Amino acid sequence: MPELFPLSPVHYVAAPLLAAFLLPLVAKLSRSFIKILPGLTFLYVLYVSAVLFPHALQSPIIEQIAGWAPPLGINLYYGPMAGLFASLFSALGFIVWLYSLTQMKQEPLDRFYILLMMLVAGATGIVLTGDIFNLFVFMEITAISAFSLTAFLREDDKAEAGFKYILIGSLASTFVLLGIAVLYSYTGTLNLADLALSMEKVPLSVRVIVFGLFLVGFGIEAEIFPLNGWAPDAYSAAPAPVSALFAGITVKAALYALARVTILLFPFAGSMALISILGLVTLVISELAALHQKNLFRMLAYSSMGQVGLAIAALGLFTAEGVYAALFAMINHAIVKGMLFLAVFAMAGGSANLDNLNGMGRKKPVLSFMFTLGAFAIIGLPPFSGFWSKLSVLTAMGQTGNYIMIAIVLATTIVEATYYLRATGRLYLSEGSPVESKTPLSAIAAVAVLAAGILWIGFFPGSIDEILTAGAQDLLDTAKYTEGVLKD
Amino acid sequence: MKKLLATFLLGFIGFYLYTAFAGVPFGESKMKVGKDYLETTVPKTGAVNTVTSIVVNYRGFDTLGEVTVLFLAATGLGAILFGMKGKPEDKHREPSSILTTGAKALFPIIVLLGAYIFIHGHLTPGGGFQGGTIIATGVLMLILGIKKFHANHALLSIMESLAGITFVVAGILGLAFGKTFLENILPLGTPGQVFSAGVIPIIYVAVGFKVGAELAGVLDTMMSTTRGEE
Amino acid sequence: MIYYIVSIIVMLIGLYAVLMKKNLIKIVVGLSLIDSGTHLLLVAIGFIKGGTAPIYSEPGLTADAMVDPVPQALVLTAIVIGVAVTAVALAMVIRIYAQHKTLDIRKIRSLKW
Amino acid sequence: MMLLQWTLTPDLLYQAGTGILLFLLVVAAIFSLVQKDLLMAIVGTSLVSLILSVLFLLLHAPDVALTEAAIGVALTTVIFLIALRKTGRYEE
Repeated sequence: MPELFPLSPVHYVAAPLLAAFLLPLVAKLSRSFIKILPGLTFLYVLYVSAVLFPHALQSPIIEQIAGWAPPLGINLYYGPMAGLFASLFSALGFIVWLYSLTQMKQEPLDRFYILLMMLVAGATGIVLTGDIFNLFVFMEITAISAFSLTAFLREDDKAEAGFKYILIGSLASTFVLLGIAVLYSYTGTLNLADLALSMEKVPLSVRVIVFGLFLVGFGIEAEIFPLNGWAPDAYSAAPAPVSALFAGITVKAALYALARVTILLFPFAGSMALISILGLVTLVISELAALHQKNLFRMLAYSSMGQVGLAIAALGLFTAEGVYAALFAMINHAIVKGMLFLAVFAMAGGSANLDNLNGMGRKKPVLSFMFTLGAFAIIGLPPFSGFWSKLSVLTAMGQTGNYIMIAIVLATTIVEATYYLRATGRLYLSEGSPVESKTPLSAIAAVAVLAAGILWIGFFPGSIDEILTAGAQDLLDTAKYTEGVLKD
Repeated sequence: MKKLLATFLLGFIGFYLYTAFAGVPFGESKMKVGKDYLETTVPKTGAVNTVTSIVVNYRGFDTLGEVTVLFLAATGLGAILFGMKGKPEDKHREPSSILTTGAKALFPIIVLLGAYIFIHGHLTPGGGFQGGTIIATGVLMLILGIKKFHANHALLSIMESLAGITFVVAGILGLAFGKTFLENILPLGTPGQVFSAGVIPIIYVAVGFKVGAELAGVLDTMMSTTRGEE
Repeated sequence: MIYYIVSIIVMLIGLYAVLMKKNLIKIVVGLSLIDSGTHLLLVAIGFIKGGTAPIYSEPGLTADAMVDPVPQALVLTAIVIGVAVTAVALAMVIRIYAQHKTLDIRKIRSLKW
Repeated sequence: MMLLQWTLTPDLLYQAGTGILLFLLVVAAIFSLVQKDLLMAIVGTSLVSLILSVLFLLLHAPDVALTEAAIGVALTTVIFLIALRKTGRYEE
């Protein structure tokens, strides 16, 4: 086949964009296109992943946009880590699309799918881009989609949650923009690789301030304590398929940005230790808060922050094992938490009170089973994916001799086990109301794909070992990154 | 108490921001990539206005993202206000016939001005965003000046879609015929002429239409929203 | 230098409105003030004494005699993003008002934090 | 005569003008912060944008000035005013 359009990482962004611009047009032709087009887009992007990712594992693909070599132009950096995240995001996007086919009924559907596609595309852009201002633009794309989706259902207090989110989110982007302004005024460049090489032009005290600005900016999006007040409201307000994406995609993209920027530009021990401590604090506080929640979505939201805290704590160790463990925790969390949100919504509906789970074990055995699976995976029981990810986190902490960290992680695991087992107990031990409702097959299939992922990683952890190792190396090897980008 | 805390926080942020910028000399050149842009804009992109060449060519990817942000805002706004469309609000005063006629007469001129600004984006200050906004204000004038006027949303959304597709397709053509996304594949022409600077005017015209249609849509959606169930 | 200080002051005024004001629209006004401050700051960074606008509008202009175009391009983007965020925020305000008939965050239970 | 020539050097005029504009900028921002009448607060932000737009011109950024004039002064104000019309005018 003659290659008219050589496949390149830019397709991750260009294809959803084209589809989003096309959607209002095709919606006029036939309403059924509204649902089909996003699915085709996600499939196409997955195909791009399937072709490009094996190459990226060998050597990173660096693409220039508009034919300008960095630092003049914007470049995309598609290394093992970016590839892993981009593929994961596309897969999650596809699964959520499959799920929302039957579970998402609120109009206007065309707008819903546009926002959904751009949420995924924006997060992918954050991961791919090699230019810090471009990162900001993609962050805004993701954020505006997320704001609008939070208030999408328009009932009860959804708009309030959306307003809270937009307020904090705008402050986050202002902080990032200010950080970019400081960096630019000292170095005169915006390319990440070029910035990494010019950082000695920035006085140390200013570097600390810029790090603070980025930490606050990305920390808000990544739900780091104490900047995560918006998250439980947003998670419980957004349509459930979207909450799954918030946990799986938005947070991961912000974490990736934080990790990439910190390791490239601020690789001093203090910044790493600070990140680690913040991660631990986030972990402890969120898990304790999750214990008291009656609303399932809020419980999952707090649990989600806890998982993010765990990943950040591991990331801050700044060793190959630590980054490996952080990556593993992030991927595990994206899959498991995404599945839990989807399963809970299919069982309990929008008003996800804990009581709604009562007796579901008999009424919806498949979904209940998968929820249980996810709960076990989050707690870290063998033989599920969560066990390996938690084990790798503990190993990494053990290797650096942080036994206090290990103790904290183990203690929070007990808290986690308490509330997840309580929820699971409701499924099987309580009597429920005899209301019957059918869950469509496509929704169950969407959840099942994620459950299969949990089991696959659980039984064959070796299968992603190579990818994670490459990803961790990719993130830590800044010299390779800068040389690769600026080789001309 | 809260006031004290806030003042402290503001002082804290203000102090550190000031510290960060205190070392930045005002009015002196800090250019690194900026210099390259200034030196290469005319020979390499054919655009006389460096800001335009940066926005549309060197950093065109940002602009694609920016257009998308606006598109998403229009989309999200429509979703949030969905179902709040009421009967057109009674205008307190009927627009006088002078206003109505004036609006109708001025509208083409405003559109022309907007179009002039985005067509000449590579030559003079201004471009797609500014021109598009001017067109949107023209539509606003129609909304205000003509009783029961409603923007044709179907037309606006078709215009918006086509303009957006033009931008992305320009990018994909760059990928197909050049080497990279958004690469310029058209001849640069003589700098200073309207038909020069390769693909820049085309993209800026698309941006202009898109921004104009989006903002007009936003204004009309907001105007035709009720004040809630009163 | 005075530009930096003034833009930081404007930013802080906006931030104060966001943190302390109880009226939803006032909070959005605060957001837009923060944006304004950031934009002025960015353009001021790019300013060079004795420079001209970065447009080769007449023959004889050279790159050395021009101000930095990059911050200007960034601010263009930032302004558009700012208006987009403002529009979405105000749409939410309209929605909230339709529901609660008030803009006072003290009277809207779920907005307390 | 000498005095007049000294005071009216373009540079000094430029600096004085800039100073006044920056001062007015802060005043307008504070005005929109304290004003209880939201309509006036919005007029205040509009004023901020207007002054900003002139300052951008002085900083040799005509593109940004034009954008700020079109978007900040005109469009944002209009959006605020529409929102105000759909809600309440006074801050309680």
